[in-house]
Amino acid sequence: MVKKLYKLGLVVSLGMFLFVLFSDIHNLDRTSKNYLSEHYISEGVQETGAINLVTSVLYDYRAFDTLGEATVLLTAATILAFLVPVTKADMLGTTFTIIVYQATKYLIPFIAVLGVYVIMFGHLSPGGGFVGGVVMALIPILLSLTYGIDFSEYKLTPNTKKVVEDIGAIGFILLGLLAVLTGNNFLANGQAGFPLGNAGELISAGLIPYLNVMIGIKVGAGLAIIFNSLMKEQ
Amino acid sequence: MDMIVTLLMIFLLVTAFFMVFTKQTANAVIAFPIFGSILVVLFVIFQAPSVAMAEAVITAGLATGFFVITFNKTKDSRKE
Amino acid sequence: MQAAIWLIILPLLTAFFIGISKVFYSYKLLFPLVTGSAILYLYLLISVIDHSYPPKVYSVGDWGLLGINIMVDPFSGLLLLMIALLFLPVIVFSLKYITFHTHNYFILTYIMTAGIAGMVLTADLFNLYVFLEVSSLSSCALVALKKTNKAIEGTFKYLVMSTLGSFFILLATILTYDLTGTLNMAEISVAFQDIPFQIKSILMAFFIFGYAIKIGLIPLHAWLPDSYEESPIPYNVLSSGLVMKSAVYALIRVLYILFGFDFLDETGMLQIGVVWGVVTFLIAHLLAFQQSNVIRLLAYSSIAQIAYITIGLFVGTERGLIGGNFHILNHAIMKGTLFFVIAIFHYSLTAVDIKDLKGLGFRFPLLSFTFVVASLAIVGLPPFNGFISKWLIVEAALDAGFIYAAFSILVGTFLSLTYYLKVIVTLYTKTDKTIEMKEPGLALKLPTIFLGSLCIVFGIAPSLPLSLIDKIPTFLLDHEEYISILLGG
Amino acid sequence: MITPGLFYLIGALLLLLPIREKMTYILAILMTTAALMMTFYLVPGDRVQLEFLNYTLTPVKVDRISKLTGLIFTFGGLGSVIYCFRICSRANLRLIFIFIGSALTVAFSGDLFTLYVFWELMTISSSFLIIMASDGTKKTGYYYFLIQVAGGLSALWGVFLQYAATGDLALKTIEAGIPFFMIAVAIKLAFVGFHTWLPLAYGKAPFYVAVVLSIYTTKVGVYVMSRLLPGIDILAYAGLFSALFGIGMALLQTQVRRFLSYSIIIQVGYMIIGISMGTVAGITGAMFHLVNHILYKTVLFMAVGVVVYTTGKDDFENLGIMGRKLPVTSIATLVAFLGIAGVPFFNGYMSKAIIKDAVNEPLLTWGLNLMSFGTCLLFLKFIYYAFLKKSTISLDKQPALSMQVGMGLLTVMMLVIGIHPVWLESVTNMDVAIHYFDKKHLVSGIQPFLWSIAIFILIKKYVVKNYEAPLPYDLYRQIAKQVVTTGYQLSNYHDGKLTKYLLWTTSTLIILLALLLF
Repeated sequence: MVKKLYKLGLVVSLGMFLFVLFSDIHNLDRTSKNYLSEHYISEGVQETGAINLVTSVLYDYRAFDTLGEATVLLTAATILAFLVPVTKADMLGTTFTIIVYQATKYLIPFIAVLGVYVIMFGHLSPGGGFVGGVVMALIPILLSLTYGIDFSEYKLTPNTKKVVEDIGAIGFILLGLLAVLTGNNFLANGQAGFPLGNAGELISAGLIPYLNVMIGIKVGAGLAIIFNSLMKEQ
Repeated sequence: MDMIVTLLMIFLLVTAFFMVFTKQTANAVIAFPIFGSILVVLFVIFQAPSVAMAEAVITAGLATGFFVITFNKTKDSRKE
Repeated sequence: MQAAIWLIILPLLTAFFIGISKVFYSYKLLFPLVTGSAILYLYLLISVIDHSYPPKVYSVGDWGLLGINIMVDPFSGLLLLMIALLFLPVIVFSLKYITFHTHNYFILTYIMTAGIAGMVLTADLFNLYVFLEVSSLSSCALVALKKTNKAIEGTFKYLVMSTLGSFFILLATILTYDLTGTLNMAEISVAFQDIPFQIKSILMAFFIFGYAIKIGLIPLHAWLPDSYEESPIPYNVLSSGLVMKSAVYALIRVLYILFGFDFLDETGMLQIGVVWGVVTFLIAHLLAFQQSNVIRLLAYSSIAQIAYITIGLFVGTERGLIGGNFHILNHAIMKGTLFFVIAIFHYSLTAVDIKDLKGLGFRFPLLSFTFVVASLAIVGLPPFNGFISKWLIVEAALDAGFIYAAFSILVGTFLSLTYYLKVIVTLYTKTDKTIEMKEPGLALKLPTIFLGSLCIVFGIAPSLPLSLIDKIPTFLLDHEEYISILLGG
Repeated sequence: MITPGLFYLIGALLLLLPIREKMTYILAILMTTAALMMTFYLVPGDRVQLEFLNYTLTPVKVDRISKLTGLIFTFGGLGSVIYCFRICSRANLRLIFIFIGSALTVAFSGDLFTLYVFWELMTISSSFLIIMASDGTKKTGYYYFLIQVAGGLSALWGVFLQYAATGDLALKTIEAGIPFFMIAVAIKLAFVGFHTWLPLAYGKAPFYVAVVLSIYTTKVGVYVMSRLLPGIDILAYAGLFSALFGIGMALLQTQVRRFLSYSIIIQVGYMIIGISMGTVAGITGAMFHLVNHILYKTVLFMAVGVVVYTTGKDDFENLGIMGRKLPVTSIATLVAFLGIAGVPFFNGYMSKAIIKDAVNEPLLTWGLNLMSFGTCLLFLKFIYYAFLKKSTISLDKQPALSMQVGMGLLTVMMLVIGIHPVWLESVTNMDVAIHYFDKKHLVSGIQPFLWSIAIFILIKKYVVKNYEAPLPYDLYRQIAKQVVTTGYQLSNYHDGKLTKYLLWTTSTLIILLALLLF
């Protein structure tokens, strides 16, 4: 009883502190404190050549963070890949009707197209490497769910996925190093003299589309590895 | 418009509380994509389509799948 | 300055290439890839450390203050020096020691190193968080490498606790961005001068809490011994030497640069930090005495040593910072040596309990001598390196008026002797049992002896590392200089 | 110019080389002799300065007292190293070299930092000597190490206080932190209450270790006390008390080495009294007594060592071997006995006379007489067992030649000092202006000896009786037990449950927030 009250007290007091914090922040008079976002919004298109400002922040202004996040994903995939049991079996033993199989079969090309579109047009429309990668990852996931994990891994072996993931990560770094080759800083885009092109065209914004592709490859393969690893069991 | 936002916010809170305080894990797992979907709508309203897209694909789609699978694998200790 | 960015890229590239080579070449390429990149890395580290004074700024993507900046100053130089001293020995050691999931081990180790290097170098608050996640997630994975039940349990505790810490760090980072509209540490620091006291102190509490979990100050320490117990021991060298230290680094960076020394003084954080340190090491020493597993014992000892460092860094004087930073370096070396020796014992005859160590002092005379040297150094007896840094910390604490802290450090020294001596005495007790063992090769012995000899060298000639460390307080106590350099770059 | 201790430290390093047995002996003799010569030619007033961290250190500083101490330390080192190099292992010889080297460096150190560093180095090397010696000494070594480090840390705290108060690390009379220096010195001196380690370590350790330890451990304490804490009146009475306690405890011992170690406590009492007078004469007397004490106590330990070596045990009964089978040892023992008893024309007489002259308080003078008397009485027991009592102990093996050479060296030196005490003064330029062999001193010197013989004959059966050794009550062990129990209770809270840990964590956050906000 005392312990329960104590726990409740802890939660209540933490909530109280948070309330104090947020109300303070709310009452704070904040003007001219967001020059950075103002700059991103007003100059972003010219400086990076990407119409989608989220992409311009993710892949140009703060592309280094993206590298770190991609690494986190790779680490997670590696962890799950080696923690899976050696023996594998279908977790979902249910067999579906033919409708499901056929629907899946016809769904896959559409998903692929959607994924490629989201990745390729990441700098022009909402989406980008991360989201497109997830969409691409749905293909092997769907395969595993309907046809079973063996089939999915027969089509795309874990090793292939691993290699694709690594190639994505290496590609990202190599693209960043292109700027170093021309004598600029790591991950420089417009500053390194890569043609930004006309904003709004598919081939524009310098390196951003290629970075998008790399991240897309990496995220797609990584998530597929994670999902398949989660499905396996003894 | 404000009305809708307020309503969605309230829904958001309700789903969140439901997720935390429900006794059965399955309910929480299923409530999770609902939470995500409401967020997606909110993001769209706030003119953040990129974030909305990510939210839709990752939270409502992929993460739920992960949760379902993980939930299937864990056994209910009370039943045994 | 191009070399600074390579410090982060090179380990990442190596990790990814190991991943590819695993599929196509199995074990053939592993050895040249790993050692080659480790040696190249060492060269890069040395060249960056060499240019750490005066500090230099490198902006990734040429964006200046709009993007992410990397900054090398003496404080990060010290951490890089620790990586330089530990990394190659650990890699050489692991090539022989790790026989399970070899590729994964090296991939994760390299990613972890990249994360630590990123944390150390970056001058951007969110980037700091990203690299913190990289390093702590990969170190979680390394804990689980053996896949035994105990290892999984330890990993789970580590993961939960570490995520809790990360959550509060992220929360504070987001709120900071919301308040100041920027993520560059210098700009935040300038903008923070107008933020009310109450908000700032709550934010600071979140930062401290998050990092203190990763550091393992009591009572946030409970995950630490559990996670050490079943993890591969060469990883423990890096964990106690670099992962914990990078959290200390980040904490100090955030507190001294973002909030500034005056604010710390105003809120009384300095006093809290010193008291927290004292409590931590007293309890940790008492707990360490109770352990029968050497690795757990060393884990508790790590907690205690980190507490000494905390005291040194929170005393708030120049001497204190020098002492604390020197102890960061020394602890990495000493604990590394101890873990290496235990790893060799574990490799040769799977001994990790104190009672298993009986008679090994006569079997491995040189290694046991190294163990003795390192443990006396960690206790803080002259003429080893731990003594010098403890001397500096005690003197600083006394100077700053923390008399109780200074005295408790001496009490702590005595307490730490009690359990290290227990291990040493066991080492040199003869036993009738015939011991079956594998002969450790040179690849295991050389790194151990290298680190062990550093204990003596830095004890007799402390001016070698102190020439670097002496420059640290300039950029911490008065953050104006750091800020002006970062903004000017 | 270098400190003579460096020869020993270099010697220890050279012993790491894989050289043959014979070379080891030559090396050992070479190094010890070199150190002795070096000390002999040191000129008072010399000093070496060194920049270390932010301090200016004086690792070597020679004056008359340190030269005298250095001389006897190097001489004792020569004797003891010759005594033991045949019988101890290479590793132990190395430790002995480090131990002696650091003791010498302490004697020549000119600042508190150097003093502390080498003080701890002595502790470390001697503890490992005890720990590594044999399986029976592990616990003793553990205890010894801990208590010595406690003393060292107390000294360290004193150093910090002194530095904080004066901003100076120079070696001079202490102004701040006196109690801590007192504890430190008291532990090294085996003061009553802090003496528990002494009989334990000397009684259990192998005999050659005891020989080496007996030369330096307590004597370094005396030297440091003369440097840091001279002229504290209260210590004189404490020293007297300590000595009387030593007499009582020594009488109850059955083991010769424990008996000898309690006798060290008595002799150290003389030195404490001398130093506490604070006058030049008092301190000089104490230092001379240190010289003499090292000589005869080492010889006695060596003699007992020979007995242990030849018969395997060190009970009083075993001493009986001496009178018949071991001529060199017997002569040495007799000379040492007469020296410790303070009989004129033997070495102990000289320093006791100086100290007695320096003391001008009647209580202390009587105390000194009582101490002399007690010492004589105690050692008559020793002599009785060694030469008078019939014994059936047989010889297992002959003592090594080197042991006898080492012992002989010191015995000769004792005789020289005893017959010609002024020589010791002239070597070190310390003139105390005493006519050693005038009537007054002769009478007061011989009196306790004669009285003790008379009393010994009267109450012989009480003195020579083998008492049940009393179980010592050890306060430190009780404290240690308490600490360990606390730790055990603390570790019980760590039951591995994550929810509990999370609870701790959350509480910490709340406390932190509250502390920072209010």
